[in-house]
Amino acid sequence: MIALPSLVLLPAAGGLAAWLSDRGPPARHLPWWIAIATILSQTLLLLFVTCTAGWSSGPWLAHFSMPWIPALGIAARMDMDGLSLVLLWLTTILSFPCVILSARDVGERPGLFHLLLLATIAGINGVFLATDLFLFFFFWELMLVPMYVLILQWGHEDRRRAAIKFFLFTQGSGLLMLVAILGLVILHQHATGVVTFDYFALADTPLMPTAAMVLMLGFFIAFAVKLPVVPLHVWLPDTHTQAPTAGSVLLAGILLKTGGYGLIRFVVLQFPDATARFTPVALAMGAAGILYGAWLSLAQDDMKRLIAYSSVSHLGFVLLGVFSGSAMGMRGAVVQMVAHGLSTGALFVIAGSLQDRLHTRDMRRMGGLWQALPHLSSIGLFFAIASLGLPGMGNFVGEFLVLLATWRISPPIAILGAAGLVLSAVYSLTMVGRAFLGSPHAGQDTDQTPPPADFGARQMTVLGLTMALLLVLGTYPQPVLDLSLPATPHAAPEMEAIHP
Amino acid sequence: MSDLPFILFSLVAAWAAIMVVTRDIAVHALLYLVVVLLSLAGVFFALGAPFAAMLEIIIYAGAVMVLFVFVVMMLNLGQTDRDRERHWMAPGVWIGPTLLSGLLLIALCLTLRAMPPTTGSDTLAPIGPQTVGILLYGPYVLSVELASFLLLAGLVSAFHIGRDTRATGVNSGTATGDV
Amino acid sequence: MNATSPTQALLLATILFTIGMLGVLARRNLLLMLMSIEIMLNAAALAFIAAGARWHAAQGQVMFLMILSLAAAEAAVGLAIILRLHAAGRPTLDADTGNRLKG
Amino acid sequence: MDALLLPLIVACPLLAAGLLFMSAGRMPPLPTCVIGAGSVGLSALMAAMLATGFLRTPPPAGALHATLWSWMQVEGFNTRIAFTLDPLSLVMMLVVTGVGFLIQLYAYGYMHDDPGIARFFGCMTLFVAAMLVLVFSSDLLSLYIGWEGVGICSYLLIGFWHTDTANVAAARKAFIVTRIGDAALLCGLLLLATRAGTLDIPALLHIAATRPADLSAETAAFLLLGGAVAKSAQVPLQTWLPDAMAGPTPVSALIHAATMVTAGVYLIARLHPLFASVPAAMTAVTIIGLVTLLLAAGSALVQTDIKRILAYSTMSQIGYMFLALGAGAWQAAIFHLVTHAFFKALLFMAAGAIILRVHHRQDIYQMGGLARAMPGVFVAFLAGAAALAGLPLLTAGFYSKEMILQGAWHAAPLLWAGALLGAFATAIYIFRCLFIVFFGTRHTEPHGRTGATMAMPLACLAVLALTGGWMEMPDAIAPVHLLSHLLSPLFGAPMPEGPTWLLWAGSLVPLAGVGVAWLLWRPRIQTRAPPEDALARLARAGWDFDTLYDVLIIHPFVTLGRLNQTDICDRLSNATAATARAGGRMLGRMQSGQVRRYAGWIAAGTVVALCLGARP
Repeated sequence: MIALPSLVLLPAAGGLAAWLSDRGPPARHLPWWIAIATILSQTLLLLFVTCTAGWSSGPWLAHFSMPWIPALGIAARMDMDGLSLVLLWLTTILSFPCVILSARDVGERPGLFHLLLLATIAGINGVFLATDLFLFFFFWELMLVPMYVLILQWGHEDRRRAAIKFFLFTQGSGLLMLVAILGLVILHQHATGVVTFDYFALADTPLMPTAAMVLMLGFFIAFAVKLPVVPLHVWLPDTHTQAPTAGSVLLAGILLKTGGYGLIRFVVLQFPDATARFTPVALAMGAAGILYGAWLSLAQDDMKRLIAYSSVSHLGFVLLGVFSGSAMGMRGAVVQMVAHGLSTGALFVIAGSLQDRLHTRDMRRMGGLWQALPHLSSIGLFFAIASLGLPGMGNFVGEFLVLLATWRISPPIAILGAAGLVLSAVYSLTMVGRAFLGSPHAGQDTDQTPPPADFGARQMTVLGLTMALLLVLGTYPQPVLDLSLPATPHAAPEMEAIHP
Repeated sequence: MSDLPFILFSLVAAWAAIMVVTRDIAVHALLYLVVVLLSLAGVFFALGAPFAAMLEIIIYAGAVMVLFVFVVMMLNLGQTDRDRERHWMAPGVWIGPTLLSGLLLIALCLTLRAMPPTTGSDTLAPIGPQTVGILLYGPYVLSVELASFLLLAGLVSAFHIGRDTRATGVNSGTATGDV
Repeated sequence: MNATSPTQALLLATILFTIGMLGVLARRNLLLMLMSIEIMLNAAALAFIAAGARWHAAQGQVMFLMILSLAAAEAAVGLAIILRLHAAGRPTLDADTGNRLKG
Repeated sequence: MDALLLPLIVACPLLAAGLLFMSAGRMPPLPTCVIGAGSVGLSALMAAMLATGFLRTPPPAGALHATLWSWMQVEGFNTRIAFTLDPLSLVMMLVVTGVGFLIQLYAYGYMHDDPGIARFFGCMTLFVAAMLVLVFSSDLLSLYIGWEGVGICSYLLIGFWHTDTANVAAARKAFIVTRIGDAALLCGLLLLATRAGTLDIPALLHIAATRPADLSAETAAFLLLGGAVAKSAQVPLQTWLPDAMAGPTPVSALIHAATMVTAGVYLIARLHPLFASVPAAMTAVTIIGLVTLLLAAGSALVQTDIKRILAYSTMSQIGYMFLALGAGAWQAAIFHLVTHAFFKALLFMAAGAIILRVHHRQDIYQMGGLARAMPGVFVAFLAGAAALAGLPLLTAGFYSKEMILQGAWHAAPLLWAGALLGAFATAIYIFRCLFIVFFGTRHTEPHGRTGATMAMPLACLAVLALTGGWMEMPDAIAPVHLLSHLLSPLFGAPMPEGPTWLLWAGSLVPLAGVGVAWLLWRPRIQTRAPPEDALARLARAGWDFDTLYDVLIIHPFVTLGRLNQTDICDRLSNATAATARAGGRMLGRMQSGQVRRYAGWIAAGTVVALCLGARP
């Protein structure tokens, strides 16, 4: 199906068009409009893909394959299963708040900004689709570099340090993954005599337990950095804090999910035995992530840092779910990823809007914003409540399924996870209390003679739709649950391989 | 017993080298250097390399040292330079280099001792210039070419560096003319 | 009768090399450093000659010739630099300030 | 038809809440109130219709079912959004919608000039909807939606006047303390779901009834109890309730007296076969109930803030309900829940009417002599106080408390003695409050009038507080057993009654309490200052549980968090970076441009290389 590569090429082409259309101040919003057109057409394309997918022909819904470097067994191969589809939809949906709310008022060089933004989205789409490990790695790097430049160029005060930290962590772990990929390819060649980077072929490689463990760890570390898992999370708060709002939304909303996606597709499904042996460690790391992230989130004064640490906490649930070894946990993890993308993405939009209005992220200098910004504050309250996992919102469904799946294999870990829910209430409500409620901060109204503008119709519409999606996900998650079970590599879509 | 000239020359060379390194007047050091070179020529002779010994005397002790002498003359060193040299050669300065050199000496000696004892020819029959010449323009012709390139490069760079002064032009001319 | 000569010559070469190195390391005057380098080069040349004598081969002397040309070129360039420095107003020829190349 | 009505009862306030939130405060107060109170009124009406239908022609299986949709359906676990109407939820539904409607009406009078009235009514109606979900759910997980939903509404309403930081802190505390219980409850749900593969309540109860209780059942019972304890403000998670009085008074009446705090009682009653099969859990429920009952009554004796008196009284009364549950007197607990909803809502609303007219003062020592200025409110308060104290024959509280005392007697006479002591204290503290507030010299001149929208609900509840108990009487007085009969399909036959002297004791002790209160605080000898000895201070501070938790848990946690604000893991990676940078700087220092140093390094390298080369 040619639509799969189009999902990658379309944003990239749109980004190029936006870049070329940047003709200085007179047409300042032209790149923005082009970006909107791009994501709109991406939505239509994805809709088309969803409709024409082979729903009846097994777990793999669509397929595309084209030789790329035949000498090394590298092909431009893409396959889509339900998991990919869910995450592609998440990407598409989240690119709307990204572009509509955050990217419009970017000051300098809007063309380049939109190019990088859309290039990142293209890379993410590619990551969710690629089933050739070489191609996967290519996209993995593709989404990293534009993000780095975005942070470096449009970030906040300490952006250089944050950008370099982000780059080093992700790149370093990416190299580990590359080594693991090459190791896997070489072992596969030793075993079968065929050099290939094909995911389906490599998944069948017979491996010694030790070799499987080492390769699995290579992949695991790469994805664990991205997810992030606790000792490797340190790039995330800095990066989120310093990134421009659109970058934060993209990072928190989707980029982190590539880690979860990778864990499911390239760790658990590719190395099932090694994963089973690694499970206790991963579960402990997940629980540690939940509690540690929540604990640190509680201690932050910087609003974006708080949200960033809360991401660490929420994504601990994803780790638990992925490694719970059951389909239920896997589904729960996917729902959690989608819900976290929506809720945390929206929270970053709100934090970014606050920074635009108040020129600070420090909650010690906020307080009582409800009077001045009732709409913004109520939306902030809503998403904070969503992020603390109130039943009826998407986050609860994910957390509950993950905890239930975890309870089956290890009740103590599940209890720790549930304790994380208490802490999530603490930090969410602390954030709401310090920023939106309470008495107005002393210096607030004297500093700015015109009161900061509240959310307008544009923001309310987009965020309102996000809220609606979260509620729907929370009350009727069945479509996502049905889709989200990843297809195993052993059920390769052979029948469709004939007509690309 | 024909070791005697060798040992004699060796001692002179070592002593003179030490003197070179420790002099505070450049001309003195230079003269001791000439002594080093001459005694080394003797050592070469004793080792059965008369051609090398001649070249050592003619080119090294003759031409290159003259170069040095010219430079020392042009530098026009005086009492202040001597004082400064004295000041630079305070005893403390020597500790580090001596330590390092001592270490190197010990290491090299240990390496020498580890070498198998010589079992080759008993007599050091001299190797004349003819043998050397045949070898030089036979298998080693490429390195001769390389050496000529090196000298050309030395010429060009010396000329370039000393272009603006009247002295360097002469120097570079001399340096290349010697070989 | 000369059985031990090459080894002794190597010992002499070692000593000379060490002394030359001592000079390079300890002296601050560029001219003296250059002289010390000459001693080191000669030590190396002596090692070649000794080795040639040991194996009774002419290659040692060929190498000596190479070293000779090297030394000549080095002395030419080095001395040119010294003169240049002197002319440019650094009469002390201090090696430790030599890193400030821009006069 | 009836099954359709069930979701409609929930949907009505839910839609109204959505509408009110959407209006974003642009609607004038009257339509706001009409939507808010009207929707709850409509719910109440439908509930009444449903109830009459239910009572006239009971459905075949004793319960109505309405399955809305499948919520989550994955391998090995399946949960639905499903509602059930059985006698227990029928009673709760009537209480929630009926009392809720009256309080909504009252709230219009109380709040009509507040700028945030749309938010207020939105949260209130949302609360009613969530509470109804909690009550109706036939699946524990959808019950959990309501459970957390009422929690978040409580949070929003306690912090309704959010410009005051203290209110916000109180709201957060309430939510977080209950959230601790919720986490325990969630763990219980996880355990049950793992054990049974479903959270459908009938299925769970069937399992509990048929399978002998093992360790997991016991653990589950205790975890569920944890949730109930936090929600119902029982020891040791009771500390949030007094602070929750920071919210507007209608909120205290609806959420923190009549409905939400009794959710724990409802949960245990709903799952009573599960608890009954675990004797240890039953004992724990009893002990928690008794301890809370006595501690809270002791605190209420020395409070000075009228709303805090009522808050501690609520804790104490829910302690009674827990006691009854632990003793196995399920009907008694539900009966007391109902009468308590009447008289406590009444007391709160009367207190609210007073507070509104004395310039938002809440200290009872600043009131005094108000009986003459506001006779209507006085009568209402008197009715509520009499019911709370359980004055014999006339009041609803008497009958329900009597039933609990009987149940306690059957469980253990010691429990009965404790409960009786509690009843004695109850009579003292509430009449102390009444005497100080309404008698004696006047300290604050009341102003204005209590409007009709406030008076009417007061009157209704006053009548209910007096007569609501007549549906269930001891045989010694009259053989009326409406409620027991209604609930007996669920709970089995009620307990046999004890000896008649129990009834005498239960009647005389409250009277004695009133007498003591009169002796101590009658208008003549009233002291104008609260007692100030150490014990009184301790009791007033709620036995210092707050301080204890603060020192033991919160303070260390927060301090450590602050210390680690910059993230020790980050420190680690920064240290790596710093090492690399220092190493680079050191290497850079080697490139000093000094020839002699370079020569030295070369020499050193040579030495090292020689040593290494010479070694093998």
